[in-house]
Amino acid sequence: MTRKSDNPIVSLVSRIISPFIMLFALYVIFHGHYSPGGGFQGGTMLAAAVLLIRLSAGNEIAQLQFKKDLGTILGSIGVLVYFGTGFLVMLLGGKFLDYKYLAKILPVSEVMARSWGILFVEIGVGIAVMGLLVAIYDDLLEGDPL
Amino acid sequence: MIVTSNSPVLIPLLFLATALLIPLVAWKRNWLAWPVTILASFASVAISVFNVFLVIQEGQPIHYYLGDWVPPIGIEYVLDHLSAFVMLVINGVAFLVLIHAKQIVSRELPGKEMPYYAAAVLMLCGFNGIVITGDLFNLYVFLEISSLSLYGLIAVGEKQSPVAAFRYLIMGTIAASFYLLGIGFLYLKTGSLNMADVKAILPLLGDQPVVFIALALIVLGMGIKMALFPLHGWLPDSYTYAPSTSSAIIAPTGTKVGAYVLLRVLFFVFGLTYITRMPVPVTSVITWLAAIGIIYGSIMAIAQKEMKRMLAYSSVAQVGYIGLGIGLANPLALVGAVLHVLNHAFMKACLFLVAGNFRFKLGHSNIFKLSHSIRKKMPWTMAAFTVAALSMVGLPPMAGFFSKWYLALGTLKDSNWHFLVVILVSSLLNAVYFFRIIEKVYMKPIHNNPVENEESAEPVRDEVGSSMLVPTLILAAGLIVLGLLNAFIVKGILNFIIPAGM
Amino acid sequence: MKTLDFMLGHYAYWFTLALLAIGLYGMMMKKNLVKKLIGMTIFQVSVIIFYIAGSSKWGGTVPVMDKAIDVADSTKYINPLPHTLMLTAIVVGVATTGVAFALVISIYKRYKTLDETVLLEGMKKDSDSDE
Amino acid sequence: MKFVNYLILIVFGCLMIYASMGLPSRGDTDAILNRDISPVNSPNAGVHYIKNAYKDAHTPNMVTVTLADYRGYDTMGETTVIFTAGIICFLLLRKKRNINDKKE
Repeated sequence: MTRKSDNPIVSLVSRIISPFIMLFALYVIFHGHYSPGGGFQGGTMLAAAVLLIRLSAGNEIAQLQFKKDLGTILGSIGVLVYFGTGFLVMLLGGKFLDYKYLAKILPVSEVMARSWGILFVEIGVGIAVMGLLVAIYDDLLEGDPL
Repeated sequence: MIVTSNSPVLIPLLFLATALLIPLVAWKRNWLAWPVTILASFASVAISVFNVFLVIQEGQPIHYYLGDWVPPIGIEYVLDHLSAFVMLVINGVAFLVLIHAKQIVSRELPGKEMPYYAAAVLMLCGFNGIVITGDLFNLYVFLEISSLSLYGLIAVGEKQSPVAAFRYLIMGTIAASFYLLGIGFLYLKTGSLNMADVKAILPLLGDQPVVFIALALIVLGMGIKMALFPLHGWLPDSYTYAPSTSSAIIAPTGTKVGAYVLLRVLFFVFGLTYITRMPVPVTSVITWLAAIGIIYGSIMAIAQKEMKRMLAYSSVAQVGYIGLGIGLANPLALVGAVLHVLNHAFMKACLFLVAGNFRFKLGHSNIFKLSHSIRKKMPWTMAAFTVAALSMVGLPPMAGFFSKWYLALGTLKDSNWHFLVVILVSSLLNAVYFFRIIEKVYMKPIHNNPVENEESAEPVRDEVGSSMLVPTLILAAGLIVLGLLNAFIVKGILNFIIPAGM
Repeated sequence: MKTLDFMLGHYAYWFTLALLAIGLYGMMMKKNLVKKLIGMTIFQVSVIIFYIAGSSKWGGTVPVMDKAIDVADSTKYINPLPHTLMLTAIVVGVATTGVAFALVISIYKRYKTLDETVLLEGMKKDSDSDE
Repeated sequence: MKFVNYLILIVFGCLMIYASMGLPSRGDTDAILNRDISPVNSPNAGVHYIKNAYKDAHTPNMVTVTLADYRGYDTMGETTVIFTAGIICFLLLRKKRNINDKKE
């Protein structure tokens, strides 16, 4: 599916619903504290929204929305967010990934610092999963022998 | 301060951070990937050395609780003599191979240095994570990190390499899933994933077939990962068709990690007393399979004409030694097995680097095409090869002799004479397949060039560059040094690895 | 009655383990590489379902705290640990499948076939021509 | 050969099902898996998460707390796994465009 599809319904519908999928994905990421959800699930849905545009508008036009090189870079940054949260805690004097030390730099109690730490981590996972799933799709497409 | 108080966790984190940074810094500048990798690898060696001394100084395992959650609530890292030692071996050998890698990678994989080094670093991250973890599920996660990188590193070689990598992927996924299912059984029975905790709970459960099958699944999975005899099908093709650097970095480390996990699970999760009560004697099964594997691998190695494939089959045999030491399950054999992890890592890395040098300069590594001119062309490479070959055979001053010596002592302990015979026979077979190369290179006079004493003026001399030659020579020299120092290693570290109750 | 209870408590394991054998069948017996991958996915999923089946408790609810149900009584919530582990295992499965398809694509590029027997012949021919 | 493979499969399936007979009944709250304290008096991880997740992190979703806090290191490994997959796909399939960059 590297070419643009000729069907107007497909491109119109996917154009309309893709932002809503993204919005719901963000909800899934940020509401992961209170209901089933979290970084991985939300990240997958973000990737799905991007891939929907890739499929309907063709690979060329979709580059305008999400560059091919961006995927791997975003993945790297996402994992770095996770890693950085853990490492920051280590610099603050705690063990790796012991979020309660975040209370030293955030104006919250230790318990809430854990909650915030979880949120940072989930955002990192979300970014990483989104970027990497799109990157894997792009790489598979590029290697397509047909 | 951060280094000293967090040293157990630093090595996997260092490799992970490097792997994350390589795509960012080397995206447009491929040449940057190698220096970053070398820096990280060197730092990891330094931290490993520090860890070893830390453990020797403390004299007991150092526990590191990730997130400060006391196990079994959280995940712990356990730095004991065994894990510190194996990490030092892995990181040290990988450092030397990675120095050697630069020219080969830029020739065999031009323009792909960035993802290649990132994958190599991720593989090392996985290996180190496997070795140091004290949590069964965490081990699975790092196992998958290392396996996925391994498939990729193998699949960028010759034309056949993706097929080899795909078969490895199928086998490797079966292995990892078996392991996961095995710890699933254990978890449902004991309610814990921490190794020490599981070890404490298991004897209270009594004899249950489900625990035995859990052990069987884990042994099966790790048998595939370490290429124990009937499960070694993926190994020869993978090592042969992979790029020279990949084979040189995977062969010394990859299978050893599988053996290490087997050792951990057998003696540090189930415990020897619990295993001996099982309906099937698991340890003797492992011993017998390993013994068959030693003979089989050696015989198959004789039949090969391609040097890398010969070395791959020789790996099957050498892993058999480690399996033999684990299966015999007595202190001397265990020391022999762990010492063999070290020695074989050095020997195999050296031999694969030699094969890489041949491929780099001659364009092939076919044994029958090797001729006596090589001893003039690449004298230092051939010297390294000779030292490593003698060590593989097990001649006394070299390192290879001493691990075989401990294994032999281990077989005598319970008067398992037949395994001693296996070790001796396989040493002879090793001699056969290495000496036929040495004979081809050294034993024929060069007719067309009678002047032999002026090596530097030799016109045909065509040695590889120093960035490739120095690691090869360091590994070869290391074999002699390790052989001389083996008493220190055994006294200083390996005597403390014996699990309680053995 | 006792047998029935036993069956009720274990049938889920039997089905997932049968699924495991089906996945293994796909991986061992099928000659097409994509079919092998399908078998591999079934294999991994069966392990995942096995864990999830083991996490349940009669009368337990989902592991999201409800103000109406006291958390001090742990029997009221099902075990969150296997769910967590399996989230990880699912991601691992996805990653493995991605790598496997990358391999399949590069195999197809080189050999123009995905049939294992043909592939092995091609490999043999290639390694013979190297010499 | 095919017959042997089928035999292995059937034996394997039967062995697995035989093993699962020894597992605790599904949903049994008395099993060691679901007890508060293990037989060696160490806390049971799953039960500890249920009881303390809200207290420790002020987050009602226990799976999220377990995922990102108690066993956060596993999750970092999980993210690394998919990062590895991304790098490997890049390594295997991305065209070598950087050679052209050098020539320019």
